[in-house]
Amino acid sequence: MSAPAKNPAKIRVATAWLDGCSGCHMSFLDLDERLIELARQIEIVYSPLVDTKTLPEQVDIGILEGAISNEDDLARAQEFRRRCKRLISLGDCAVTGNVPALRNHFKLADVIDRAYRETVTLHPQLPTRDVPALRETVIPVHAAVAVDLFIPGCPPSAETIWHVLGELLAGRTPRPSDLTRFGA
Amino acid sequence: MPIPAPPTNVRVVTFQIDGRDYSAREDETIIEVARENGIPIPSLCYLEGLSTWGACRLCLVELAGSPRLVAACATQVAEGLQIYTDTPRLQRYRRTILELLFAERNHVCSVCVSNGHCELQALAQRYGLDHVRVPYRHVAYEVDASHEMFRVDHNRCILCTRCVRVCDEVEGAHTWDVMGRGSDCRVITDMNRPWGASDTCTSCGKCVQVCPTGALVKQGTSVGEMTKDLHFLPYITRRRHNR
Amino acid sequence: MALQQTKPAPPDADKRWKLVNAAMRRNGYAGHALIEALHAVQDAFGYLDETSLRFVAESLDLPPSKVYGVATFYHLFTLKPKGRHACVVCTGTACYIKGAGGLIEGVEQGFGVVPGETTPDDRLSVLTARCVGACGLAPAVVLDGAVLGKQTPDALVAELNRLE
Amino acid sequence: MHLDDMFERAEEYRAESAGVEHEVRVCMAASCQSSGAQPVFAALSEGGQGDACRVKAVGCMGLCSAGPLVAVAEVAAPNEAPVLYRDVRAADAPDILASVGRQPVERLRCPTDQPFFTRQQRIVLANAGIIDPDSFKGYVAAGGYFALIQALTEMTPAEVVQEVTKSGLRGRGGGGYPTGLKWSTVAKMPPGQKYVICNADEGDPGAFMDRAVLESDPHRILEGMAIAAYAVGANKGYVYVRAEYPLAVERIATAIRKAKRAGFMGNRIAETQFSFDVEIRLGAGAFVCGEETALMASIEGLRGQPRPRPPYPAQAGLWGYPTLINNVETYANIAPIIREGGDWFADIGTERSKGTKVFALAGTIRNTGLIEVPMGTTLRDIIEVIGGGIPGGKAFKAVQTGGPSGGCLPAAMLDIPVDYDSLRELGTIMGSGGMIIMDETSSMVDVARYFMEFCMSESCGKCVPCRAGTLQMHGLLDKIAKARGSAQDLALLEELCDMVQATSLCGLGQTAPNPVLSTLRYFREEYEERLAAAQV
Repeated sequence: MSAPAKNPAKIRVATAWLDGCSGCHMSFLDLDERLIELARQIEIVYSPLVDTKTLPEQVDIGILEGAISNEDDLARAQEFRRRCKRLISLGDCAVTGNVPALRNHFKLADVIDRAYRETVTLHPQLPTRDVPALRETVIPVHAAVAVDLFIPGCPPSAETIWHVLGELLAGRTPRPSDLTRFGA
Repeated sequence: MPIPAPPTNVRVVTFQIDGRDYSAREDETIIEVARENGIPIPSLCYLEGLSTWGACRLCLVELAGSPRLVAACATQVAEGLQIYTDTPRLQRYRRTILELLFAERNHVCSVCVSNGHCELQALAQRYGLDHVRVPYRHVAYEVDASHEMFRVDHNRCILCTRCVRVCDEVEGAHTWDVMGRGSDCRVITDMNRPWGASDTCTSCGKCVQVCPTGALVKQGTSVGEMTKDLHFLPYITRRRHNR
Repeated sequence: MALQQTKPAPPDADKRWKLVNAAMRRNGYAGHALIEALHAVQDAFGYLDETSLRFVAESLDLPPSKVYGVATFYHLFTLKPKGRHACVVCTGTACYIKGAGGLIEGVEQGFGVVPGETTPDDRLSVLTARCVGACGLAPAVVLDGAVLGKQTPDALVAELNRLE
Repeated sequence: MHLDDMFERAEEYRAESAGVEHEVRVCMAASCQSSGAQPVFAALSEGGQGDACRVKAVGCMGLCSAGPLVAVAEVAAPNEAPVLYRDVRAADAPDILASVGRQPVERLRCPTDQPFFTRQQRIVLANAGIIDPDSFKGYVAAGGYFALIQALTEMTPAEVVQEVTKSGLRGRGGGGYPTGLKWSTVAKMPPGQKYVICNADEGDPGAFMDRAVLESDPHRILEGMAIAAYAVGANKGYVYVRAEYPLAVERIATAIRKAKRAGFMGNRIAETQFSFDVEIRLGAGAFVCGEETALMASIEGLRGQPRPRPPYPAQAGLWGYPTLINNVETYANIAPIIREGGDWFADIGTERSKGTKVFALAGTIRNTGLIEVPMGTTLRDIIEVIGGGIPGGKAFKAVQTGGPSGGCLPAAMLDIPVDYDSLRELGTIMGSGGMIIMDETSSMVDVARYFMEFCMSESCGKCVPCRAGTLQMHGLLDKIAKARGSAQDLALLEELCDMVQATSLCGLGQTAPNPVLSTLRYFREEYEERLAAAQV
């Protein structure tokens, strides 16, 4: 067990950015001054937005942006699933595969060649270290692990995120479709 | 060869939709009556002014006393019918049908020129479809941009055949048809040649306007810029009728 | 209105067009006899190509896309030339239960072609059929029109190896 | 022409073969031809054609697995079972010919006192294996076209419909819709252009009943169609037959030609006011064309895609005109019903399923072939007694009826009587009559996947639930079969089954989930085993 939370009353939230553009996280930041209000109720225990480097053992709400494209994404999604009570897919990449999944029409080897050889003028070479292996097909998060709530949108608006989190914090089940849709 | 059978005398019938009383001519279909009265029955293949196709199955409704669902576009109203258009069972089926469509081809809304003006996308939102449970097929389809004014993106086609019907029935060119079978079906122009090379296409653009998704669009449009305008269809239908 | 379509001339001097024309004439060049016309083309030429499809479309005065749509709907019609010999493996239920899958695998191992393909030397096309109605002889294969019953992969490959 | 003339004519035709004491009948239906019946027939004809002995090509004798079959019959004793020979080769011809009228050739004999033959009751197949299918005279000599003349000269169209209604005959194509009701709907439509269609697009894999009837007794179908046309007021008919059945096409074409020449088809049939013409239309390899609206689209030269019903073909069918569509076996029952009366027919079979049914037995069963039994015969009788059970000491596992629209029944259900309603209650359908028997080595998950693959690739692609739903169901079944599936996959599969069944446009889609649902109902443990295997 990890150390007890500083403020046990606060809802512990973790976010991660898999294969996506970070736009959903940016949209989260678009909450602007509402972030302050949110900070009274939640504690962000792990996220690209904060400094923590490891995902705590127990998290109340996990939020994943991005599709699962490489082995690292998969491992992270699985870890989130194990440690988060509720898991949210945030944005079209996490929900549908979206733009990252467009590469599924091509052979993986061709994709890698295009990225690391064809379009590179200086020392074209395949990365061998520190780059997680790409998976054959890009899949949405729920194709790998169970997901409890889906927030489509590219990106979902700050309004949507505010509404969904508000409902969750109030103990209700939000209906994201009232505010957002695929491609919104 | 044969001449169509002559129409029979019509009469007016009364019936219920979602618990409220309505009356209509008995040769009207359920979907026609429902839309006249502002009851939104969803559909993707049905379009007023075109022949009935009955294929998207989104307009299925329940009839009291019958376990079998009927297509509102293909079923005429009848005396005493009790029609239910939005039961939980229908909502569930509609959601699943939409899921199947999204999984079938590559409807990537975020990068679609029809984003925000797409009937498929709007229905998904209306039915609370926030994710697709079945695996996406990820089959690559071609984009044919050979026509100087229009473009067909088969990735976004749902095979509703509105383009085929409007081209045949309203424009009279029959440039479009469907080739293949099952999930290999694809809309084609002429002998499955590039649209731009078509001998029969009149470039009237009716197919583009009736297409419910971003499959048929104008050249030069970017994400979210393609809006469709259907007003010509009832207009032409009335003109034809008056003649 | 003088809009009557004149009947097009055959695409080339090939005598087989006469057979096609005869079939269309027999049905009064009616558009609804399209499938009969396509059968006639395939019987005469072995497959349907764009030239023949256009000829049929013009002769019956049908839109090209409609003719193409019909030709690609029915599995018996092929738009690719077939090999000199056609081996149709029946994949009906009885044949499936009795090992049609093994026959297909055997042929694939023996000749490197899967159903729908033709060997590079154009000797053999392998196809499948949805029940040829010879269930009593399952698993069955139709080789150049003749039904071979109670097949085994080895026997079938041996038979196919004997082909010219 | 009157019935008396018909009797006279039959007598005349019979007299032409007076003096023939024995017939050597060679089965020349497709299955026996595939086993090598042609050379047998040639050898027998060469050596045996004489005044007292006639070598004759006939249709299906039923026991296809023992073909080529040859029967030696004594003409004077039509009620006695002929001597039957199995697995005959051309080299056996001299021995068989030498035996005619003497001791049978024991080494070739196929016992006819076995239940496969004695337990059958042949109405539809009455002439099959006995008459020469290409002979108009042979059909008339056996009582053919009597019923048509009787209907035309002694009955009003309404009386014909009434007789069919009284018989209780139900559609043999699978649905089991009451034939009399169908006929009366078309008959009641205002006079004018109407059509009669024979659905000979036998597409169920594992079914070859219609093929055998067309190949063995084609005139019977024409007679049934002509009677139907008279009853409903049509004068034009189509036989829609699969191109995969070239022999059947040839025989029905010959039959049409000969019937026309004899004045039993065409203008003013048999000197009455009734005219009726039949044309053949070939399918081109599309299972969905067995669905009646798709079939009509195909006759109209279109893609074989179904359209929503209503309007039913009886109201607005071919080119929008009232159209009667029945299947081959249904038409084959008509002449006997008119000849013998509806009451006679209604006495055979069960309360709600009248008459007999032809079944094609295939799969792992000793006697594969064609049988005709009264409705209500139990599955056990059909499989264990008539079919001879499972060969090779294996245990019975399941019987599949109704093709891709049907289901699989386990051993515990073998004692149910075969009729439309009991089969439906158990989650399968009568279908057109294919029966595939599977032994313990067959995996039911694989069988379900096989049928789903069939439905997926035969889906016309028009409606979304069938086109995209069968594809997803097949994917899920494949995943489960390969031991990669999860409990959620199975739940999703079941949900899709329900949705596709409830929402598909035509029968193909609506029934596509049946093989899955029935195997889930009776063999769920096999699915669970595969799920468990995925956990490991």
